[in-house]
Amino acid sequence: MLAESQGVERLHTSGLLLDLTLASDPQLLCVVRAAIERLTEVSGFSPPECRSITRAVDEAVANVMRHAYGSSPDKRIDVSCKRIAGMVNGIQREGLEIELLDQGVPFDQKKLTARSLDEVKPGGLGLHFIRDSMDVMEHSHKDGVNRLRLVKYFSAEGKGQTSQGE
Amino acid sequence: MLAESQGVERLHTSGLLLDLTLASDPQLLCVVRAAIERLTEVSGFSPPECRSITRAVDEAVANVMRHAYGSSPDKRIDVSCKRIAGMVNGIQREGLEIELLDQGVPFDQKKLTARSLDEVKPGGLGLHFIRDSMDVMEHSHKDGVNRLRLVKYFSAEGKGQTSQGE
Amino acid sequence: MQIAARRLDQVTIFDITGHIDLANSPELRKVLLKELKETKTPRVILNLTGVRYIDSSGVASLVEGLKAARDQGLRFILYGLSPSAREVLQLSRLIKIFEVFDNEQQALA
Amino acid sequence: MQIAARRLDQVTIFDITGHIDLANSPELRKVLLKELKETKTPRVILNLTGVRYIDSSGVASLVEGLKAARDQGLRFILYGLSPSAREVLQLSRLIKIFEVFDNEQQALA
Ligand SMILES: Nc1ncnc2c1ncn2[C@@H]1O[C@H](COP(=O)(O)OP(=O)(O)O)[C@@H](O)[C@H]1O
Ligand SMILES: Nc1ncnc2c1ncn2[C@@H]1O[C@H](COP(=O)(O)OP(=O)(O)O)[C@@H](O)[C@H]1O
Repeated sequence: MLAESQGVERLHTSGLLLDLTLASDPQLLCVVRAAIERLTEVSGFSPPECRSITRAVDEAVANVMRHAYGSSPDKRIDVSCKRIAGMVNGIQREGLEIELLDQGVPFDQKKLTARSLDEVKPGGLGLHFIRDSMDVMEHSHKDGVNRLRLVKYFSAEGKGQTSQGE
Repeated sequence: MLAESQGVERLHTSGLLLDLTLASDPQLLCVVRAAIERLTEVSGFSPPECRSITRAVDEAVANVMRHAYGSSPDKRIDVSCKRIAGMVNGIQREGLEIELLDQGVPFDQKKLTARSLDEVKPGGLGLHFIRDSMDVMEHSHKDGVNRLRLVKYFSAEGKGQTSQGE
Repeated sequence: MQIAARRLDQVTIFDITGHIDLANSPELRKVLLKELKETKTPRVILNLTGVRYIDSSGVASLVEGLKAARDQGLRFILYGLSPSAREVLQLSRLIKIFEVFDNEQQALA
Repeated sequence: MQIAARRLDQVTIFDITGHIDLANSPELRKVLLKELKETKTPRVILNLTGVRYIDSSGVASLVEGLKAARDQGLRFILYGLSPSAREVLQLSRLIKIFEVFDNEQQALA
């Protein structure tokens, strides 16, 4: 389901598509969802893919608000969306890359092993949703900036896919 | 309907709320509308006000795409949204300020006198819609950057209005 | 935006869905003018029930459709306007230029 | 998000509308737990027909509601799930934990 950067060769990113910068206020999550939902639609993803990419970005932004910024509502979050294309595991693919940037508490890599779903308890679902939705999920931290890179490729039949396919 | 900066005293702007940066591709207009529609909703404007602010921003961004950038789809447009508060004509008001920035052909001030609506013909409606929707509409040009500043105040009964009222 | 034509006996109905904005109003204009040329019914109806938003360029395309219909002596009718679509025609003072009805039944009457 | 309670004879129905996300899931949790305390009917139904989106924090609030209902020996039923709401319960493997129905009639049956 999730290829955590393994086998992902150098991808070519397009120029500007859409960047959002927002305050870390949960009231703005619906704004982010609305924008990402439309962006995925015009990009040519299927309705379930649009919903699932939107969910992943929503959960990732909510995590930054809660965990990286400890729920302070006036910190800065950047969401940068680009079209990408290139060879992935020897296959020519196109997709949408969404990067989240924040200057909050660095991500604890140990937390990346999301909890088991067998137990019925509230919380700890966000990372599951993100992994499940996206083809690539990469965290990095540099110069005080946390970066979460999410990629969703177009499926072989997808609009954005080149003819080279699978 | 439109107070073109007359009597507008110095306003205090909030920090970051929401900034959008997008390519000048008309396909992205629906993304801008979706984001502005939600932002105006969570800001506390009434449904007709939300629709009309959304329409104004959509028309203003479409004008930048067509006129400032001559329909090249890969130029940069910035849409910056802030909460503002301050004294306007001696009355304490709060509102939403939306600034559009582009690096295209400067706006021809003569065009600001929008055409008469008495004639039934296509085109020339966008500026009407913007003026009609917003309380302030100001164009400026500096260092190769065109800036369109739009402001909508909350109505006296509005959620965002301070108790000081009219 | 999608357009589909239903050609009935005395009337042609165009079912339009999606937002009409700068991204697709040129296409709407093209399709409308082409379809109108082929229209032999005295009445043309645009079903806008599925259209939540129309921008100024979309209004311009509708005006062009209206003009082309009039040139051919056809009635050009709109129905199913969303609040936003109605507002945009009111703002542009075109609401009285178009024949506007609430629903298909009234538009067909 | 809005919540309204309909207290019928044997069942209490909570009509919820709007998106459920981090901005309001704490409120949903609070209202649900408070309302459940006052609930004397053996069955509690959440009408989610007007809810287009639920995030993981909203799912957490629903789980808390379910637990509170179970503690009181009440049945806790959901109906009217949007595609996105259904997906989120499936992804979190909670769809089988909740009693889920398509509409009010089935939820009441
Ligand atoms: N952006 C982030 N910055 C710092 N820590 C994070 C971030 N996102 C997630 N985490 C950590 O990973 C854990 C699991 O996250 P998640 O699956 O979204 O569940 P939840 O947020 O409900 O705890 C969090 O509790 C937190 O410790
Ligand atoms: N952002 C802009 N940059 C340069 N010129 C503009 C811009 N917006 C509007 N104009 C000028 O003002 C005129 C009227 O604009 P508008 O009322 O939106 O109608 P239309 O775009 O259909 O012509 C345009 O034709 C154009 O000459």
